[in-house]
Amino acid sequence: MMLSLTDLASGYGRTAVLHGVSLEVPDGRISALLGHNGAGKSTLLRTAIGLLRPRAGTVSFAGADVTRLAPHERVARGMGYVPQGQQCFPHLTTAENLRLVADTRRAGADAMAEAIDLFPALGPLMSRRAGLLSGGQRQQLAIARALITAPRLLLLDEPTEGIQPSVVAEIERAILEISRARGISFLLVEQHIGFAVRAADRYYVLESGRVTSQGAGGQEAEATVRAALAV
Amino acid sequence: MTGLEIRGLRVSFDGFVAVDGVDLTVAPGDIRFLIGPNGAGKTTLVDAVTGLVKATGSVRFGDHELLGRPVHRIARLGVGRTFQTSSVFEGLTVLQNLDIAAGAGRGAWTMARRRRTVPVAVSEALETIGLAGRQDALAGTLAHGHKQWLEIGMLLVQNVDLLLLDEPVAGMSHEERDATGALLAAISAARTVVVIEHDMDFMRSFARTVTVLHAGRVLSEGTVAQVQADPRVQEVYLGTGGVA
Amino acid sequence: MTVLVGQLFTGVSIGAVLLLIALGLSLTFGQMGVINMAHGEFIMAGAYTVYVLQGAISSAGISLFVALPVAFLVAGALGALLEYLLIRRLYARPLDTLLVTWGVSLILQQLARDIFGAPNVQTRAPDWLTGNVPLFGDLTLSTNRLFILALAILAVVGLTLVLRLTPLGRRIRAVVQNRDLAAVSGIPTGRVDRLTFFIGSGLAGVAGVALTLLGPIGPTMGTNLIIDAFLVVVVGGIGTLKGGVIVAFVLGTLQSLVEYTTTLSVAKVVVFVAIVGFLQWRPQGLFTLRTRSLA
Amino acid sequence: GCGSKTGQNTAAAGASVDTSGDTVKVGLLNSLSGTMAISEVTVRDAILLAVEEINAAGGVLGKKIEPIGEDGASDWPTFAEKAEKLIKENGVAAVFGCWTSASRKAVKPVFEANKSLLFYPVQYEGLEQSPYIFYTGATTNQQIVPGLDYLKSQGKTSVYLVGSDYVFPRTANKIIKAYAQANGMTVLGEDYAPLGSTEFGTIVNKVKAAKAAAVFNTLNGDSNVAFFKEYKSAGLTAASTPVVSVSIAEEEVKSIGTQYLADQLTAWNYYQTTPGAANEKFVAAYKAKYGADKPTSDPMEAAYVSVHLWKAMVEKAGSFDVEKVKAAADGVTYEAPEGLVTVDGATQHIHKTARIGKVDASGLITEVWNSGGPLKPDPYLKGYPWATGLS
Amino acid sequence: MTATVTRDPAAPPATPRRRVVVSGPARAAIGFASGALLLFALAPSALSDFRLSLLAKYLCLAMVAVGIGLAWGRGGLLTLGQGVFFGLGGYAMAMHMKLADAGPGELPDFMALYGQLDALPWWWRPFASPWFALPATVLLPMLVAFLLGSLVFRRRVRGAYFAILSQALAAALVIFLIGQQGTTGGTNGLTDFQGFFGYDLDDPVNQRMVYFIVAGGLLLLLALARQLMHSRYGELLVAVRDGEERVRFLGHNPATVKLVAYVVAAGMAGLAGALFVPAVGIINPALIGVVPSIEFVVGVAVGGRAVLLGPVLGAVAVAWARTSLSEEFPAAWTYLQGLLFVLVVAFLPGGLASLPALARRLRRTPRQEVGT
Ligand SMILES: Nc1ncnc2c1ncn2[C@@H]1O[C@H](COP(=O)(O)OP(=O)(O)OP(=O)(O)O)[C@@H](O)[C@H]1O
Ligand SMILES: Nc1ncnc2c1ncn2[C@@H]1O[C@H](COP(=O)(O)OP(=O)(O)OP(=O)(O)O)[C@@H](O)[C@H]1O
Ligand SMILES: NC(N)=O
Ligand SMILES: [Mg+2]
Ligand SMILES: [Mg+2]
Repeated sequence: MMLSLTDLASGYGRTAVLHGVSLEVPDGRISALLGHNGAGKSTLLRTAIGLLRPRAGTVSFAGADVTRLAPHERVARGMGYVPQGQQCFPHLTTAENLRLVADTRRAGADAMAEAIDLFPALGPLMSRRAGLLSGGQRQQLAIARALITAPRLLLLDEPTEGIQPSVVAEIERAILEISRARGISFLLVEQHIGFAVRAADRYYVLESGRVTSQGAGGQEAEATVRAALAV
Repeated sequence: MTGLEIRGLRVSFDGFVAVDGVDLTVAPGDIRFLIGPNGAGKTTLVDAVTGLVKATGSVRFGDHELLGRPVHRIARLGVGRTFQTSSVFEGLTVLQNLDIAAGAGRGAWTMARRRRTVPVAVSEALETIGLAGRQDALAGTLAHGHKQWLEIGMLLVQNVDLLLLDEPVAGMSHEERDATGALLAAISAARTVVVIEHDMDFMRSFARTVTVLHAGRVLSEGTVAQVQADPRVQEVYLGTGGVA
Repeated sequence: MTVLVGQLFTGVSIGAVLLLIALGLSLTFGQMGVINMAHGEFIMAGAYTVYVLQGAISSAGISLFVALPVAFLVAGALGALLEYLLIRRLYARPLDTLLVTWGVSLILQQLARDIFGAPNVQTRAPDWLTGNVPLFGDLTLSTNRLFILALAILAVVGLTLVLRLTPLGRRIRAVVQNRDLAAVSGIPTGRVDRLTFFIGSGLAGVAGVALTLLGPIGPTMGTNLIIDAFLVVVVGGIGTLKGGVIVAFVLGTLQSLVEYTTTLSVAKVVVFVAIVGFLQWRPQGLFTLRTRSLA
Repeated sequence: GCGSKTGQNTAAAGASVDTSGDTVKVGLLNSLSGTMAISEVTVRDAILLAVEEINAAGGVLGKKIEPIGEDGASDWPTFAEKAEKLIKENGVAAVFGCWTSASRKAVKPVFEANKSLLFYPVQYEGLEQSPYIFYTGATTNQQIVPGLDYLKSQGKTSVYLVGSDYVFPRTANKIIKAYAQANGMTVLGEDYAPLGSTEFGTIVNKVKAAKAAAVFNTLNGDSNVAFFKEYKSAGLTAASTPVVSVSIAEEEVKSIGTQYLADQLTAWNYYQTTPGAANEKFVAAYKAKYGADKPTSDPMEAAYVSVHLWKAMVEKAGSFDVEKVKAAADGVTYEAPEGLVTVDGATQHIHKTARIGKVDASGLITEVWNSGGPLKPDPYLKGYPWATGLS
Repeated sequence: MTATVTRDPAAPPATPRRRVVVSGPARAAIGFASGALLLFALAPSALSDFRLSLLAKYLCLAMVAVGIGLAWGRGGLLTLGQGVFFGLGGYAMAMHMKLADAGPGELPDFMALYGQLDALPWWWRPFASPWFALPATVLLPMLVAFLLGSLVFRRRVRGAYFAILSQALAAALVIFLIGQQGTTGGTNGLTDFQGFFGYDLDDPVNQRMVYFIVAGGLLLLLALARQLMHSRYGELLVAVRDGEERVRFLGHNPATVKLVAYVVAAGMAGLAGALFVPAVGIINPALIGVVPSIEFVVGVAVGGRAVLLGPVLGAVAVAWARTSLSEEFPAAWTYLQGLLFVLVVAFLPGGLASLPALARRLRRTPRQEVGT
């Protein structure tokens, strides 16, 4: 199992958001995490990557317990994460945003070139500061940045939000391609249920901090999930 | 109800031209969708209209020229907007956020006193955006999607004539998008609405007219069907295969 | 003519001092957003380092050159400790760092008083740093001020190279700009913070060594410097070195020219008025890094 | 209800001195923290030495002295607050302390309102005479005027004035200018630096450009270090342009460094090197108590003397009562380290010998001239025709 | 994980102990009544003249703190230059008292001594009239705050910039005052006052009267601050603190909103300075410079910036600790002071005022979140 969360409880200050969530992301497969606004999807990813300390439960990655590791240590072990909301280092140029991450790897330069191949729109923006990019440009940068860390597992929080349709299609193709060719596992949070469920090997529906339904993904699961969410 | 008339709008940043001579007329009561590739200049156009960035050309709203006025004056003329990344007042409650949005024209005497009752507009908006149950929650603790609803609610109580919404349904679930769209349709009965979106399902359901921007210029304009059929739009924006 | 050139040189050398005391702040304040009121006490620590080393190494020249790296380490270590114990808890409330570090500065001053005594202490300067180089006519440039100018230039160049060209520089800037994103990009944010603070505070130590050539070493020497140092960073523009460098020299020259015809008090007030006026024109400082966010 | 209107003069009677026990309390009011601590701590030490000596010899009127210390913290309002506390809460018989004239000005109304006594041990600018203060340091005619006389006798006919920006230097310089005008000296410039300032590049440039024959220095505290470093760097020396300082004593010489001060001049009433058995005893006692490397200085000596003078006055009055002590003060003498001093009852200042000294290589100051005997204090310079109009 | 979570996370939260519910205004009325009782009855009968005059001084500092609580606690304006306004109020009052002491047409004593002036400088003259001087103690600081604030806020100088600029203002004013010894008294400041509107200040009865005026003034300012904080303006001020740019798009001008808080806080500091002079008997640059200005703010932080009474509590506690601890342990006091500021600001951001709530929470949830 690439990632297993066991009885995870988490939250902010005195507000509890997750109340004992367990889920698993199998090796080299795509898993989808779905749920209404405020269900706790982002909170779950933040806890998995280590930005939030769980109040109870464990996070284990590739068989090892990483619950007490700092985020950068998890990244070093092969976890990657694209947060929600088009985040970047605003005063660094696009190139520096990428090189920063490439620095941490030996094959950094190659990885950078690959990432730019995937997002050709970034090419002419290399020397512009990231804080000046448009929302969609920033989001493309964010995904590229995460890919450079050479993750074995990618946690994607609404990665196509704000991106133009043709590029969304491109990203969706890339996710399938990367997962198949390189065996990277994905935990995908999406509001566009269609793609997420169809591409996923497994889906989880989160409601008020609890997993309320789960099952195998694929074309036929879409209707089930829509029904589960409509409640 | 007032329309928007943009002529020869140009915005440049240290030599880079983000908006390059845009002419755009939005009729009163329209729901105009503004689409286009990432970086086409949509947000920058809204920034220019609302006074956030310097621009040349002309933006007329009713009898008023907007260019050159400070942000809060433009807002008081009845132009409201939301932001691509949400920006509610995190340290205030939902109710307080709405009350402040409703209060631009209040006099010193009203300001110096306590709010004793919830203004009608505010309680209506609370119902409309479905946050009535959370009116005393701090806005900072709302989930992403709820913050966007709150932002729309703030525009409602602000009682503006022109709403400029930058990706209002990003991150919302399907049902919530439909609800938001219905809300916009209702709003447009008495107001002019401009929406920036990349969600084509949403556009198809709720747009009355569409303008496509590309590289700072207007690429295409018309009904949803006309625009979708435009091969240039397919090439730079929609893509050939991926359109669901 | 002689007088004018002499005053210009004085102005430039005041600028060099301003630059040295502000350089570390341009990292800890300019980059990290920490308003470190104990920066002045780190300068003091650097100055006392010279004093202590002179007890061990009798040659004033050698002890001065040994003091430069040692003071960097001493002040840097104090800074790293401060970061570790307190500052890292406060990154979410940058303005509060001002109050906390002010408390720290009180403690460090009293500590200095208890260790070295309340009276000022003396250091000997090597003889070649107490003289001057004749230029023309009556005009002489004092060697200690030339030395400080050289030191300031060296420090600026070194810091620029580190920030611009090394991975460390990128990391420092990245962590400041988006801490969480840096962490999930694989950067050990805690270590980078501490290292940044170490370098910024270390530079204060170097400034302290330079100041022993000009004035007294005492427990309260830092308090007189701190406001000027912050003004340099603010007016230069947070997050840029370039602005601070220009502003330091401009303010130094302005002060020395005004002072020549009036008094130091008037010159300081004029400098302040100039700063307020300048911020009317450029509210974010000389060079600004803008983003599109509303923050 | 309301209290008295001004001028009705029903104000509180003097604070009562607490003599109920077998000790008598006195207040010690010095800055133990802040910029002035440098200087004032040494004064506190000297006062404590005198108290110890007196107690060892049986006390005052049979009562041991109980010193109560307060920290003025280099902050004038704090001085006022602590003075009030010593008088009202502790019932002290007298207070010894204050250094800067600013702190003295701040406590003066407190002592006057409570009719309690302050002994002030530092040279100052004169033009003051509070009925509740005894001034045991020099007034202007015992320090500044002799300093100027000395420069004149050395043929220096032009001076540049450098001082800290507060009441003592500004008033002193006013007097110097009046003196210069009457004595054919020119004052080529006058500059002030804020207390604690360490930026002297411009001022030294101005001094150099003015080509003055000498500098009269009324800088206080920290600033002196920076000033003399800059002075030397600019190539100015005691041989070319001597500096007469009135606030640099042995303690300050130690912290500035002889490297920068060699052969420069000072004006005081006492040096550690002043000859005489009383001084030998004082220096020995001081070093025995506080360490062999601690120098003695003029303000310390004046503070030490002030305690002994108070004892003599009390014993002459036979009472600790403030009014009786004041009445007994005139003519009280003490064989001080600086030589015999006598209290002038009319002004509440003391007769002192003026001494010009030169900083030597060992860091001590050696006398190069003295006034030949104690000078009668003249705080308003009534005896100097050129000074009319100053007060 | 070392934490042992004992409660079933799914269980509904335990109902809090029922407390007597008192409405906001009623609670405020009770609060003010007990405050008045404490200040007007208890303190004067329990304290000696000397201690009561110290209390008057602390209460003056607390008045400054109330303004900072508004501007900083609510508006996020970290004003490190409140000493300036305190000083303007103080000097205005002191100038009047000096002129009243000197009598009509005469120069104040210090001016005659150091100023070499033949006539009163023009800007001193209006202060001879109480009708000018008294309003000026409040209006002058407000005017200066208005001028400076209009410039600075309109140009969107904020955050650390504003803090450092306001600090530099305090430094500049001090340098100016010291440089103008002949007309301002220099570092000495203005002191040695005889009377206060005809009443002899040496008389302990009159000193008590001054104390009562100060205590009344403080209660007045608290009422004003409370009204502002709970008003719609108070909410808008918080909104401006959290999202200044956003507020613009709602049609409000944040510059005006901030200006109001800044000017009100300045007026409060001015009144405090004005009452400080008769209560303490001196005003000088050391009371209004950078260090005291920071100390005002630190006091507020120690007490608790976010609640109405926090600043008062902090200001009085810090000032009291300074007096009494520096009496008991003069050397250790600096360490204690530094440590107090560090610990409270770093580890108790809500200040002392948040202690009761903290204690209540700890009691209610024993060992719950330890280790997370
Ligand atoms: N910083 C925070 N402090 C307090 N509560 C928070 C914070 N961030 C989120 N929450 C709360 O946690 C809950 C879950 O939020 P989360 O962002 O995980 O939801 P989500 O499922 O990602 O929603 P969306 O689809 O809108 O992104 C929400 O109720 C929200 O109010
Ligand atoms: N201040 C600025 N300086 C330089 N370039 C800028 C600035 N602001 C925007 N740009 C550039 O202008 C272009 C238009 O940006 P804009 O945000 O308007 O795009 P958009 O159409 O809203 O895109 P998206 O759909 O991704 O949100 C982009 O290429 C962006 O990088
Ligand atoms: N009296 C003095 N030196 O201030
Ligand atoms: Mg989310
Ligand atoms: Mg956009």
